[in-house]
Amino acid sequence: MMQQPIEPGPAEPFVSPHPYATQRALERRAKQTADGARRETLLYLDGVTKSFDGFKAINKLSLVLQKGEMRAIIGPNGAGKTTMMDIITGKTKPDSGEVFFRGDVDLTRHDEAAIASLGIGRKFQKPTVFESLDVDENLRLSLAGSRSVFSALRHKRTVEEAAKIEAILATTRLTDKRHRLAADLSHGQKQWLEIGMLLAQDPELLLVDEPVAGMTDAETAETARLLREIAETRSVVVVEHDMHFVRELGVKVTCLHEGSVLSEGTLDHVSADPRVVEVYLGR
Amino acid sequence: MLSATNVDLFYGAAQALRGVSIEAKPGQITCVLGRNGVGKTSLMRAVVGQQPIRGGTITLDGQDLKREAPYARARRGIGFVPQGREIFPLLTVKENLQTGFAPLKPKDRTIPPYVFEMFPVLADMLGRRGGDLSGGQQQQLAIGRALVTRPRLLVLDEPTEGIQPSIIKDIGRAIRTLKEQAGLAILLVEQYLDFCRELADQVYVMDRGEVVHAGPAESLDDPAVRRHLTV
Amino acid sequence: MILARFLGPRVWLLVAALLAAAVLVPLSNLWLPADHPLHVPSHIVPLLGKYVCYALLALALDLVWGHVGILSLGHGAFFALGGYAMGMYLMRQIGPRGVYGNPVLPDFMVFLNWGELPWFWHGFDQFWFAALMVVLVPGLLAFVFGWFAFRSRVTGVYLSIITQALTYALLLAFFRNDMGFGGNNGLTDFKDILGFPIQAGTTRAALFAASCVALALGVLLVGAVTRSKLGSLMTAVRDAESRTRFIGWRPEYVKLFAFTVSAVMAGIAGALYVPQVGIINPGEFAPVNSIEVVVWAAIGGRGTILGPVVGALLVASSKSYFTAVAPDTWLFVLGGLFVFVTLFLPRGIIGTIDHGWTGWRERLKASRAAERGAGAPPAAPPQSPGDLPSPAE
Amino acid sequence: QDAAKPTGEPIKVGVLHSLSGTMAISETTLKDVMLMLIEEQNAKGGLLGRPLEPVVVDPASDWPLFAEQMRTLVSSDKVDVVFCCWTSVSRKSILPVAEELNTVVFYPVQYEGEESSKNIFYTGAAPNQQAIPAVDYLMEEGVERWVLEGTDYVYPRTTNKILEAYLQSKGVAPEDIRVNYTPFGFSDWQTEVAAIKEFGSAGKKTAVVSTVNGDANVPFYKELGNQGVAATDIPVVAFSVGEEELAGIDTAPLVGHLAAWNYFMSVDTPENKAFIDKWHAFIKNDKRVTNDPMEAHYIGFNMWVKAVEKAGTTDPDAVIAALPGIEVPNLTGGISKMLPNHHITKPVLIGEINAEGQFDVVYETDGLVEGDAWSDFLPESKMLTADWTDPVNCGNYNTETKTCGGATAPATSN
Amino acid sequence: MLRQLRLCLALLLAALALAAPAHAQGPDIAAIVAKLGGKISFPDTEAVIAELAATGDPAAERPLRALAAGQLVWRDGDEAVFIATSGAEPTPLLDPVTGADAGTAPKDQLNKIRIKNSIRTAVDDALAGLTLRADDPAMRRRAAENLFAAADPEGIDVLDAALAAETDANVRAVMEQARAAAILKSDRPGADKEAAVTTLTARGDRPALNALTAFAAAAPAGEAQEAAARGAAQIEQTIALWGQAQNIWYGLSLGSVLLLAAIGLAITFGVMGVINMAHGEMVMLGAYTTFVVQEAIRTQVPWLFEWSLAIALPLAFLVSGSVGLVMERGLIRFLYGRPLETLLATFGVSLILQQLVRTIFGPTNREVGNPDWMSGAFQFGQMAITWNRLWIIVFALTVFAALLFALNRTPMGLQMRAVTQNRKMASAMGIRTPFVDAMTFALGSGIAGIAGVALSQIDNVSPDLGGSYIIDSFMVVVFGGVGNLWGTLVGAMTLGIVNKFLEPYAGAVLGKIVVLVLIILFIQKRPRGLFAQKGRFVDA
Ligand SMILES: Nc1ncnc2c1ncn2[C@@H]1O[C@H](COP(=O)(O)OP(=O)(O)OP(=O)(O)O)[C@@H](O)[C@H]1O
Ligand SMILES: Nc1ncnc2c1ncn2[C@@H]1O[C@H](COP(=O)(O)OP(=O)(O)OP(=O)(O)O)[C@@H](O)[C@H]1O
Ligand SMILES: NC(N)=O
Ligand SMILES: [Mg+2]
Ligand SMILES: [Mg+2]
Repeated sequence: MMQQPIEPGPAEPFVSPHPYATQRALERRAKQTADGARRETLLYLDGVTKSFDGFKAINKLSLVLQKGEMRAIIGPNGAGKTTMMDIITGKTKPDSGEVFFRGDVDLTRHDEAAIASLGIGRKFQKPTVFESLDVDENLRLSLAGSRSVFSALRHKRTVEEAAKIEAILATTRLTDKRHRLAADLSHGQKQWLEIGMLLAQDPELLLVDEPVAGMTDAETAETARLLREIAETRSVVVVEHDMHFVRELGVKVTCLHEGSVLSEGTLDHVSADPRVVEVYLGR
Repeated sequence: MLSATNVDLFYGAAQALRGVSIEAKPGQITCVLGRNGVGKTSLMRAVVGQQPIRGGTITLDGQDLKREAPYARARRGIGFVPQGREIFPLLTVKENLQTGFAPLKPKDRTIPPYVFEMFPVLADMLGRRGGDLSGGQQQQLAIGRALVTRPRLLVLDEPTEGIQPSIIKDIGRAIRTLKEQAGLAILLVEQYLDFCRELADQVYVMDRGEVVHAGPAESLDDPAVRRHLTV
Repeated sequence: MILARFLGPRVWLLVAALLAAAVLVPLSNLWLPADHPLHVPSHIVPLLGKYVCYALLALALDLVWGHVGILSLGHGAFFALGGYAMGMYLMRQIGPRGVYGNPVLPDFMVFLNWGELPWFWHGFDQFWFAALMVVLVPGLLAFVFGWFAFRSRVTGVYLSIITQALTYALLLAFFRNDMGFGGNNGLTDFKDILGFPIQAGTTRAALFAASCVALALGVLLVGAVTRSKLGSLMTAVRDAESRTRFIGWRPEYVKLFAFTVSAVMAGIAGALYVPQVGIINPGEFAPVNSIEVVVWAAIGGRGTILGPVVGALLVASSKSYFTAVAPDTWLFVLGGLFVFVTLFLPRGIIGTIDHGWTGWRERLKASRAAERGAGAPPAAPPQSPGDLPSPAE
Repeated sequence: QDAAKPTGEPIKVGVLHSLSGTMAISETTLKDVMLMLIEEQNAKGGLLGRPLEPVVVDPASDWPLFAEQMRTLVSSDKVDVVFCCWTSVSRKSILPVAEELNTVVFYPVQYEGEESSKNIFYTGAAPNQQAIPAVDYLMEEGVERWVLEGTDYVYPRTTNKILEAYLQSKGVAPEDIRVNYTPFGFSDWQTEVAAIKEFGSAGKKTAVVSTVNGDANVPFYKELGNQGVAATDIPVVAFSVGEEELAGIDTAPLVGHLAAWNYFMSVDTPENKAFIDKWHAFIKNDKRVTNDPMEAHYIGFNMWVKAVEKAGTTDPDAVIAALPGIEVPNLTGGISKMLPNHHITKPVLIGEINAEGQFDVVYETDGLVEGDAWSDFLPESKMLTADWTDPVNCGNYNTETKTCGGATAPATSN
Repeated sequence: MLRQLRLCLALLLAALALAAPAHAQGPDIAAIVAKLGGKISFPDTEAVIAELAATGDPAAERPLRALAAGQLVWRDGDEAVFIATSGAEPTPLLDPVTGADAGTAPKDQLNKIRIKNSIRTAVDDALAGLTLRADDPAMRRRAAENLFAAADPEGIDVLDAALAAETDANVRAVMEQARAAAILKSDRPGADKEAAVTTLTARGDRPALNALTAFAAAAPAGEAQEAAARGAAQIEQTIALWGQAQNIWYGLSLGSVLLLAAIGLAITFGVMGVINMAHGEMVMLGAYTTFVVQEAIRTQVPWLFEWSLAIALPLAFLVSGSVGLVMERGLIRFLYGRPLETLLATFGVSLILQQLVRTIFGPTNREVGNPDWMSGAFQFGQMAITWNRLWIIVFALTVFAALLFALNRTPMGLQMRAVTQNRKMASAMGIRTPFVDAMTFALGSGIAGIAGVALSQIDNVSPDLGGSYIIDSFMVVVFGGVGNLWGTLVGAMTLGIVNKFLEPYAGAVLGKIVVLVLIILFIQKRPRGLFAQKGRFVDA
């Protein structure tokens, strides 16, 4: 039975006399337009909100990443950068909002492993590696390939695999630590190992959380070069507080604050934004 | 104040420090630099007592620290901000700060106000569990916590890691203030060269477990020194 | 042989020793005269067989604990279920030779007024069916239990305690006479197996040999699994389960695989155990029995394949020995052994030997490299892998 | 008298009782009493002029371990007799071993019956020597409503089944019988005791027949006491609570509750006094109590001694053949006899708990009651009898078909 | 049946006695009592009791009470009957009728007059008639209760007479209820019965319900019968309601036992992460400490017995705490960072402690007595509340509150938590970690010890005591959520209550199985327990 009087809705897309039909049609149309734009994107966040015990760590965050784009994310401590990555990788479920990958894959419906298999790789802010495996095995486990238990059981080492690992070890300068347990690496070496694991995984989208923390200036430059190279074939989201590094990346910058976008644009544009200076860069 | 001479340190069979000697004086900032894995953290662990040394001596005010447990060293006035933050995850921010009361006399058991001036976010989040903080917030908490113990020697292992630029500037200012007004000795490991150059009175550069250069901050511009910091 | 290199010499040595035992012990028992110095007396054969079954159980537990970091405090349940499946077969073999002469119903059913055989007892008169159940029942239980628990991401002590709750609930259930498994008395007084009298020396010898072969196969299986890429994956899951998800693995399946395989191994161990000890009763479900299995693995050395086997053999035979020669003090001896091992052999017997060996080699290298070192520091034992994260971490 | 010192090869006596684990609480005493009896026998000149040597092991309340140690005792230690067990499951566990190795075993505890083995001699009570007389007594006392409260295992289950059949045959309505089982070691009796009180408040005189085992009894009685279930309102008659169990409880609130046994420490006979004195001297503690299973071992040991003397050898077949018909004095003033069914004759005593933690005997059967291996109150066993003497020589002889049932047909020695 | 007859007789005679007040001198009490001398059979004893009751003489009370208490003896030779209140050698004797001193006799010349339950009952019944006029209101009340239970129409007159003289309101009420119960069984007119139904409905307990139901079933249809049926239904409802309350109470009390057993573990395991298999043995040591304290008190200072638990508490804390301290210093401290090894080591310790106690105290149960304030029960509405359970609940909650305060509100508590979360960093903050570790473990063990004091009041004190609680304790801590004291509290209470609600329906065994299965299922829903540690650090 009817409970509410029919609102005189917009007459134009009149579909049927049913009171909700028009409303539905409008909604569908609106969604289609949004979807249309979304379909071109690699990563699409819209209106994402996440609160912890009432504290809004992410607040109606919207962010779009095109295929093949590299984006730098900056923002004050606690702005929600890591939480955003947690949401993308399925570690945290958002309270509301849309998170789409490759246009139509709803990431909120997938768990971490599925998301990783879709082609999203991540480096954590605090380096996390498999401590009682050696460097070589850490990389080997990360290598792209089947993720089924039985294929792991039957797996045989191949020459290509070895070559790939060799290359990654060289890139991360861990060749001589190859058979060291990851537990015995220094902080910075673990950072590199994690980057190596990300390379081995060869994902379509890389999320890198503070990759150069604890690296020397020279290593920082090296990392920037590496990321630029990757970004030629992949999409990358980098979170960093090191402005030199961000500058060297030379990409569009998004500044988050209190869970939403504060400013977006080139680094110069963003760092000129007085609000960014106020909350982030300082005087 | 603090002096380490000829320190050797091993992890199992692997040697991480070879005959390292450094010195930190009150009212001075001593900065240790070096690439990843050269032994900076190991040296700090040796100073605070987390890792036993196999050779050499470490003295504080001329007294050998060899037999002192880490807590005894803390009670002698060494404050430590470790690499990796090491927050007590289940304690609230306030409780994390209060752990610094341990070496203090009951009447001194207050949190110095400048901690909150330097890191206002901590004041906002006193009731939140330390483990829930963001990386940078944890780093701020770690520094604040060390200051609660009213140290005479402050050991900072990459304290700016993960901290936003404006606060790094604040930390720089604060460290300088501590050095100048309270006369603290500050031992600082830093990768962030500018930060170091700006603050340091004395720098040590390490490579492969050894000190390869010691000198004033300006000496960092020397290409020969720089060589140890490049890839 | 590639496989030989793949599994490592120690696994092969162990397998060879087991196969040799499978042949030599029965031979010596049956062919050598009783006064021959190498004669294995008849009462020792089932005893050895029992230890071998225990070793297989310990190995099974170690597959999940040592390699995947799942501390199961309920592995006795799978062992007991395998045992019950075998026991039911053996009961049905008694046929009309029971005290009441009922051709179908076991005695305990007759005198507790069961009108007919309960449905779940059907089929157990066939060995193939019983053998299938030995594998299927523990395997299925582990699979279902694991499916829910691992997918719900129950980990650490929470998992340990619910495995304990599982075995405890089964203990209480099997105690109930209404369950139809003979209550507290369990199943006993078996007559024969596959038509051979169960008390005959040759049957005993055959059962012993079968146990050795089963253990050897178990060792090969665990060896192969742990040396494969799955092995590294297991270690990764043990260390940082959630991290594996972010590179696309599904730790729940890794765990489920290991848990199910392990339960099946435990079930087989239980099935071989029952005809050799002659009784299966709910006591096998007792939580403390499962804890003992954990203790065997820990004593021998977790995650070392050889360790759990050695641990089970050592502890079980010490228990046999000391309860007989020192009935009043054996608990001191055994308790003391546990304390001693934790303090002085922190990685278990085999683990310490291994570690001592590699450590010694490294130290040798290092001391040659650096002559300056004076006075070895009391190196704190590094965090051993697979430990439960203490709740505070 | 001053007997000659025994010489020669010792005769070994296996003592297989749990000294650790849950059953240690009951069984350790039995081990001690065996050591005492053996010591005494040696002082009397041993047996056949040879000394007796106890071989004590600890099966640790672990049932498979019972079987294992049984085997070791016989095969390796070469014992000639084994005094064993408390729980039925441990007896069931050693039974095949005893039969395989043809060992003489004495079992001293009341049990559920429905068993007779050529090798086992049951010196404890069968249900007809404990449960039935106890119920008879209570019926005499006017009880019309019954709670059968037991631990969930075979002994209580069987006993209760027999009692249910028996009570109904005496005209008790099924709704006047409540049966309830609790787990081993059950300790929270609040609900159960309240339920008993409620069941007993229906206006008919109610009694509880308790086959609650071991550990669970102390909290049970404590709760009875606290909830004020007085013996004059709802008496509890127990079959597993003896002096040893009461030693752990303040019995003041429990005065008047009952137990049925074949022996009480309080029985005033010279034999018993001597036994108690010897026990106190041996254990060096005059507070220690004696109980029914101890008496059963006393009887069993003396029967074995007599049988060996009669046979002139410890050879199992000879001893087994010699045992039926052997008579020895029990501690309550009668002479117990080993029957052909390997059970013995015993008096049945009913005692009320007194404030000293002892039992005052309030009823005693006129003569000794013969232990019945196969209950006459169960349809499937009433036609079975056990008779290990010729010509029947069978543990489960069917008097209707005149055949010997399956398993326990005379063992063919190999 | 028998009892009914006996009671009838007693009442009849008592009625006579009441009618003819005290001065009428009946047969000689002393002469009747003397018949008890010599070996006499139980039926003869009962006859003597009936005879004594028939005298209606209050002087019969003393010998009757002595008989029921088992204090009546006769002397060899002259077979004279005395009261002997002690078993001293020689035994002091009292005259059974007057209570006057009657010299002494050697113990072995005295024979106790045998009694049994039916004798006690007979004495009770006899006294019921006699004591309806006793001076002590409590006694009169008990007598009235006895008559209520008998509900014999013959007793109505007796009750009427007694009511006429009764002054105490409480006793009057019971007498009226007894009278009402009797009336329902009599052939009095309907109006009387209606009034009786009202009285009984007001009483509202199970015996009243039984009386009403019996009447409603048997009586011909009519006002009174309907009222009885209504009354019965009403009482049934209240009883059902109280039954739920009673269940909750049982649940809380089981919960408090679980809480006590688990709370020490909540520290050693929950806070410190030590899988402490020897926890149960710490509880056991506490229970044995209580035993030793009580033994010492019994032999040295018996008048202190009522205080024995209060004395045992601190001692148990010290004993278990010290053992914990030794364990921590000698063993556990080498195992930090290797929590699984603690399982192995503490399992070893638990075996050793068990056997040690078995060696020292023997394998059998030791008797720990309940002080008077821990014994018995009181009625709260239709609920029976036993004192020991009440005190245990109070005690458990007190311990909980104290611990909560210690951990969360004191500097030491903060240090304990800091140390267990990150030992290395805590040390770097200047916290004396070895001291704090030792204290934390000792505290957990000490708390387990005082739990043992409480548990000694309701359970076996045997070497296995600990083993029976260890699994439940782990279950509670884990179910509640490791590391959260509130979780332990709520977990224990939840498990207790669920258990007690299941028990009446499923039975104790199945109930327990169901609880275990529920725990397993619950953990699927909440993989980190009831009060889960949430937050990003949990599986970071
Ligand atoms: N589980 C949680 N419970 C409570 N608060 C949380 C939780 N997770 C994150 N927060 C809060 O949410 C905010 C965002 O944290 P996040 O780690 O995303 O910041 P960030 O931008 O990565 O900061 P940083 O630059 O310091 O790494 C912080 O204030 C943090 O304290
Ligand atoms: N716990 C450990 N066990 C074994 N080796 C270790 C351990 N910690 C560090 N190492 C090794 O010791 C060397 C020095 O490590 P250290 O952490 O002191 O370096 P660092 O200079 O602090 O590097 P970073 O800049 O990356 O923090 C490294 O080669 C590392 O691999
Ligand atoms: N036989 C008994 N009581 O278990
Ligand atoms: Mg972050
Ligand atoms: Mg470092």
